[in-house]
Amino acid sequence: MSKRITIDPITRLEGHGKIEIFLDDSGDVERAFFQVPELRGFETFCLGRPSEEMPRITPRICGVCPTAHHMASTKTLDDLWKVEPPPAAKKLRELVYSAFMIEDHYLHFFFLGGPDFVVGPTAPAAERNILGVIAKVGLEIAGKVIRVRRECRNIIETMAGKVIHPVFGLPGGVSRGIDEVQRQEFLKTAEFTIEFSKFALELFGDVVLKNPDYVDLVLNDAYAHQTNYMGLVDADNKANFYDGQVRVVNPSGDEIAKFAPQEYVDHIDEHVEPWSYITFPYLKKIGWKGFVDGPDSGVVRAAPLARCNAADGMATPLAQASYEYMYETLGGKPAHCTLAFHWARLVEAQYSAERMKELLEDPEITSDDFRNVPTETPSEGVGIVEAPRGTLVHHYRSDENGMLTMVNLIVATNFNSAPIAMSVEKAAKGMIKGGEVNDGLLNMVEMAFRAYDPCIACATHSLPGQMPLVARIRDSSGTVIREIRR
Amino acid sequence: MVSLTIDGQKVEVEDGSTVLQAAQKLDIHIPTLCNHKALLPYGACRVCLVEIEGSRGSWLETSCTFPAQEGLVVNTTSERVRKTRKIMVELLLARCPEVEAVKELAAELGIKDTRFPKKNEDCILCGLCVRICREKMNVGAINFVNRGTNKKIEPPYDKYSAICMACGACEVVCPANCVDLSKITTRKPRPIPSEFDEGLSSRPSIYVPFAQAVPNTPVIDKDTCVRLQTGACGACEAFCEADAIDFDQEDSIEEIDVGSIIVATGFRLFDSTQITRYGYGKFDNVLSAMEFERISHASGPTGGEIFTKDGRSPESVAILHCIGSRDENYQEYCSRVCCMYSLKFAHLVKEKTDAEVYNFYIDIRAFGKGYEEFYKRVLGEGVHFIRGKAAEVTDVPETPEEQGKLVVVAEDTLLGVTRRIPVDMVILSGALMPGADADDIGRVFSLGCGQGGFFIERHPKLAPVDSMSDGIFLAGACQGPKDIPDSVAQGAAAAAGALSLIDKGKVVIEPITAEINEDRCSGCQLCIANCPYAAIEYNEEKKISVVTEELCKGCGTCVAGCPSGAAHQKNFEDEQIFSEIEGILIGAES
Amino acid sequence: MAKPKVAFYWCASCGGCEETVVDLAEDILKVVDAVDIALWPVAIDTKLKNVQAWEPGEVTVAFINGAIRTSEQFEWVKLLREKCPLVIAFGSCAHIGGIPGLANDTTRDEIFANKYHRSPTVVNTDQITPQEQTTVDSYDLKLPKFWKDVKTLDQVIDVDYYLPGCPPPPDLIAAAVGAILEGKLPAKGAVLAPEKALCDTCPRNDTKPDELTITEFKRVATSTPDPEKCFLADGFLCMGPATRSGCGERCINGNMPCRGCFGPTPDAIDPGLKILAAVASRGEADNEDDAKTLADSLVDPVGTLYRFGLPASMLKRSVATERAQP
Amino acid sequence: MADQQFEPKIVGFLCRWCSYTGADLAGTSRMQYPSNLAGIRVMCSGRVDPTFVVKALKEGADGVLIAGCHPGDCHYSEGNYKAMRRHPMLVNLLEQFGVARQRVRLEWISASEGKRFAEVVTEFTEQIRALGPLNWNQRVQAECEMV
Repeated sequence: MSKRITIDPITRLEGHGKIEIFLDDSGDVERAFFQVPELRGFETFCLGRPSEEMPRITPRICGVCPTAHHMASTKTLDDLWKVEPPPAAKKLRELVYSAFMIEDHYLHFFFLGGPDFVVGPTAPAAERNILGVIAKVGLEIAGKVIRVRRECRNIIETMAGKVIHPVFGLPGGVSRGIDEVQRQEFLKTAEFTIEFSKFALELFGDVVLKNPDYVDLVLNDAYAHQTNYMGLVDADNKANFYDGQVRVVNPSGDEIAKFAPQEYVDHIDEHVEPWSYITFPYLKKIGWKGFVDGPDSGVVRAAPLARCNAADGMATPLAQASYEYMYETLGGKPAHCTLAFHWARLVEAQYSAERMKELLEDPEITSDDFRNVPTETPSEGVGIVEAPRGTLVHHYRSDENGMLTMVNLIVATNFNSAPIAMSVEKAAKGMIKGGEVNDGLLNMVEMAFRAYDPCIACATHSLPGQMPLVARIRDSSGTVIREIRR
Repeated sequence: MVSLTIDGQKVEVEDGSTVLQAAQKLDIHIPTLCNHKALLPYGACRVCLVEIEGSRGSWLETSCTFPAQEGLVVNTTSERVRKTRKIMVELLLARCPEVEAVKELAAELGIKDTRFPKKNEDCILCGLCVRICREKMNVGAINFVNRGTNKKIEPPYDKYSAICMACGACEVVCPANCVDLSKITTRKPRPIPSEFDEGLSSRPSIYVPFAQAVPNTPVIDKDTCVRLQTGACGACEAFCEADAIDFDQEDSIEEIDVGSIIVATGFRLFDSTQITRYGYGKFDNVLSAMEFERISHASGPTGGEIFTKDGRSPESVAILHCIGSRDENYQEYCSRVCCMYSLKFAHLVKEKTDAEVYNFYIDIRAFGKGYEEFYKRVLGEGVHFIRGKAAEVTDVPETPEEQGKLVVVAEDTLLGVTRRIPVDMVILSGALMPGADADDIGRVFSLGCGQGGFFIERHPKLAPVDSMSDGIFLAGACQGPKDIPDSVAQGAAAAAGALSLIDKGKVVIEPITAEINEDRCSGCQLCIANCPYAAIEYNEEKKISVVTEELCKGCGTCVAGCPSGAAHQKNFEDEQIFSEIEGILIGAES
Repeated sequence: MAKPKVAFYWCASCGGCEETVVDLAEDILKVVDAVDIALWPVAIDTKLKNVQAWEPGEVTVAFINGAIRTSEQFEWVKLLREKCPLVIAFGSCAHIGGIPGLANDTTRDEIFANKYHRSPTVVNTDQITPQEQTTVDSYDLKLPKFWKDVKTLDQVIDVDYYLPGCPPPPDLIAAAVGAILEGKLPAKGAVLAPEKALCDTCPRNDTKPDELTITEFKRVATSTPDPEKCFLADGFLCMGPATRSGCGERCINGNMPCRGCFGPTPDAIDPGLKILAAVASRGEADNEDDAKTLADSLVDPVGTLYRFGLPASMLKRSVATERAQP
Repeated sequence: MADQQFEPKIVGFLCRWCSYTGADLAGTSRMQYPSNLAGIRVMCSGRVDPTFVVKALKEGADGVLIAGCHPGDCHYSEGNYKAMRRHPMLVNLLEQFGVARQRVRLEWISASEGKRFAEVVTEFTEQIRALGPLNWNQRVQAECEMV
């Protein structure tokens, strides 16, 4: 019987995550599986609940991107209750959402994924974390990182009550507004954030792009996948996180689908495997072809780079520039290299910062008219936003009293579950040869999925601690002959 | 003041008094027919003539009009006075030989007969009616018409008066009883029914509610008093020497703080019109027990004489027991007193008339001291007892002797035959019922209502006069049907109970009052509105709710309604109830 | 003296509890100065071995968040209980079940059916349902057992202290860590938050009328709460009066009524029933019919009164058998 | 024995002034009614915390009777109105939990209605008998993982 390496659990997405790597007798990777061994059943226990409570229930799906769920849910309610929020409400929502994208992206870059580059992928585990980053970039910069997150989270907290699990979303608007004083204060935040976004990109340039090893790593085929890409775009096909239509491009970057949220059922299907609690979405038109990439694959990737690939560009000047520069460096659109997700993330953060400023410069945002109370009979609604980790779909049906009768949720990590499985397998095959397994190698395997930033990857590197990886090499009798522990 | 001498006696009277008034002050009797305290002096009848002695001789004057003056000397009994007065009365007697008032006066003056030709008029032309109508009622519906021998009193043009309000004052003041309202107005005078006499008699607008009323002072019925309605009249004022009549008095509500309360709101008699087959309200001579009680009473409308409505003395009387009591369609309970008062009625009828008396009863409950003996006695008086509840009272005769009678139909359950008894009068012994406002009273004093709606005592045996609330006692029929001895006894007991509290000067409060743990109370204040006794207050500076133990009655509603569980009930804790529940359900689920 | 060692572990939760620790990031250095983190929740080593290797007491305290839903989670918390002198239930899920606890209002079969068979986007012609054990081309793969119900931490192991909140606010966490370091912990079983209910600190408590009455329970779907007024006075059910304070009234500031993530006050045995009794008592209904109408205006009582505490409630979960069929 | 008919266990919360006295009256009047109901005396139906009711069901009661003074007759003037408002909300909640709403009953029984008390208890007992046992704990355990 073949040897097996278990990485369990890597981290949770909507629950835990688990990688099973099987080696053949020569010690090469034969097959790797990515499993999600948990499920919490929101789709079911939300049934019979008043639909308007969903924005305060669904954030608990993920405590890292609660605002994404909150917003997707709130937009679903607009649709379900057939009510159009007043302009001020839309602006307030997008303001909060932009603040969220910024703080979340930087959280990931500096606390989670970033350390791999900033400190170095093969650096001692104990340093490969925020402290390591601080040590490397210096306290003053660390201070800035912290300040950006604090101020952005302050905007969220002011509007939405809680940063972790916001409460302010209502069908047809929001529960409160902001006054002129707050607008001015937030504007300062926006400006500071824009400055920071430039700095962050420079930092990425200095630390990563100026380091050939990293560039190799980024462009390394082990991390590349030819898949379809998906993301929300506005009327001009520019990337948008809060609103718009879903656009899908194929591996060669051609648009193969563009649809309104309500039409998602005509474009998305989910595949079920008996060995994982997570479902594997794919493009309906193409169908499920298994865990394969390439032009024929139905697999579609979400998340930052996917969004950049799916869009024609960024709606704000600075971000647009960064966007173009990124693709130059990566050798054109679409880019398939998984690790470039980190770069795309910084570009998106910059866009959000600029967008935040735009929204705040419009005095209408302080209007008291931030709610239209529904008057129609509720029935069915779909809401789609771009979560930091990819496209997020909420879909509810209710009775005439607004009590839920059907709930369907496709979270970003769902979309990426098949790609993650593939990336992991590919990475494992590329990294582990001849039974040669060590800490650095395993981390690189791990980087493959960390790039997708599956929710709780966070904590992994947020404090001194270690990635839970053990490679146990068994002989054919199954007894352990060698164990490597980080 | 002026002082004068009447028949040799000196008297002091106020300026503006008349000689008549001065004489009355000396209790010197001067007859008069046209004088009335409430009216201005008039001098029409001239019977009140007196002799005034002046320096240049003496002369006659009507004392009712002649003013008392300083040093005046008056003689009321001189020969000259008597002679002249006799002639006056003879003249009146000639005009109205049949009028009682005149006849009496004649007799008083020793006049056998008049020497003048008789005219046989009924009006003595005293003018009291005219004057009271104008002076007091401000109406002037009638007046003198014609002159001399044709003089008479009539409404203008001898037509029905349009302005007469049929108050009847003219009738009341007329000494000759010759006023006939129906000749003056088409309006019908509305008599004011006497409440106490069950409407069997009428009463004036100013009246004493009933004999031995406490306090025994008159009241004015402002709905019918002319003075209070129109501002006119006020005649009564003139008669009240104590000057106690105050028309400006207003109803006022007195609030009195008391330590204890005795509820003795009594009962209401069953309304027999509910049971139509007994014909109450339809036949004149079907009476309620209370109506008969008044008729048979010495102070009643008939002075105790038992008459039918048309004034005949009844030849036979039926008394129907248990009307509305012991009857599943009305009150299931026994009203307890009806048997005995029915026997009393039977006795009275026997005593005051020669009538035959028939009792229709279910069974006779003569439970009290001396009651059985009284029952025996009434049996001995030849009263008939027919065991069987009366089925109906009808005026449809089936035999000649039933003609013009009320027929009581009943099954005689002893003989097992249906009997028809023709009678002149039927008395319905109705049930005792809770007062019409018993529910409201119960709410005010938080008294529960028990069987039939009577207030519940705290314990039927051990606390028969206490109510559920401390300091509130029950007495009399409001707690249940009761006769006089029982009511008196319970009243005395209630009074003693009240006294015992007054005597202590303090009350014992429930040991199960609520308490709010101030370390746990968040000051949400939801309990405050829950308390019916306003026993919970919000402490502004501590920001918590606090129970005032003295006011708390320990219902525990605030405890159940305390969202944080900070409130708890002493000696009645949730834990205690939990262990009760556990105890009850030991081994409930196998 | 060596820095005390701390372990973090998580069960069925969303990660918000970790995020809130990340929020400590601003004080991260302080924390790191104070303690060594022997185990980070996600860093569950491949096998239990190295935790099993700990000397009992070697790691002072285990912060455990998330509700208990799988056999695996259960094994883990049992082990941590053996090893750590102090176990602290961290966050609403571990404390009272949390939002995942709402799953106790449905069944495992329903959850599977909705997720893998009824979903409008799932194509599953072979009616596949994930299995605890499967073999895919000779590779056998395992999934942990998915329990029938969600349990609170103290329903499966002995718990010393509780840190409430969804998620617990950083100041309470800091205070708790401080208390541990200084050995100033209260009596065992205590919830490390104020004992008074939310009204105590609620900025809107002063707006309560003297005689608060409720004519109907409004829904935020069809009306917007007054930004100043006490939610109950405004007709919205608020769990505040039955819920611990200490959260910083953040939902209130977001103009949304409290949903009770901090769990019951010490004396409220079952906060759902207590708030029910409290608000119903203030209802404006003087006959059975009005009372029924008022009651019916509170849609989804279980989901509202037990939004966070269903597994910890007296009845623990719903059982469909006697439910009236619509 | 299987053929033995099911004897429901019913807990009654009786207000001290009306219903409990009514129960006494039923007793002193020698009225016959099933022994399935065990009464707990509370000062007022307003004192009945829904927690008591749920506690009883959890401890194995098949039904719960809450009895108080008729509206308007409350010894504490309005405690029974509180009970009246709580009851429908409680049964709505219990029904969602899966407890038939008929299992928790609210009745107004005055101190004089001994007969009515007996009738209510008889009728309620039969109703619960028809519903069958609740056995809450067993039913919950069946739906929960045993550890």
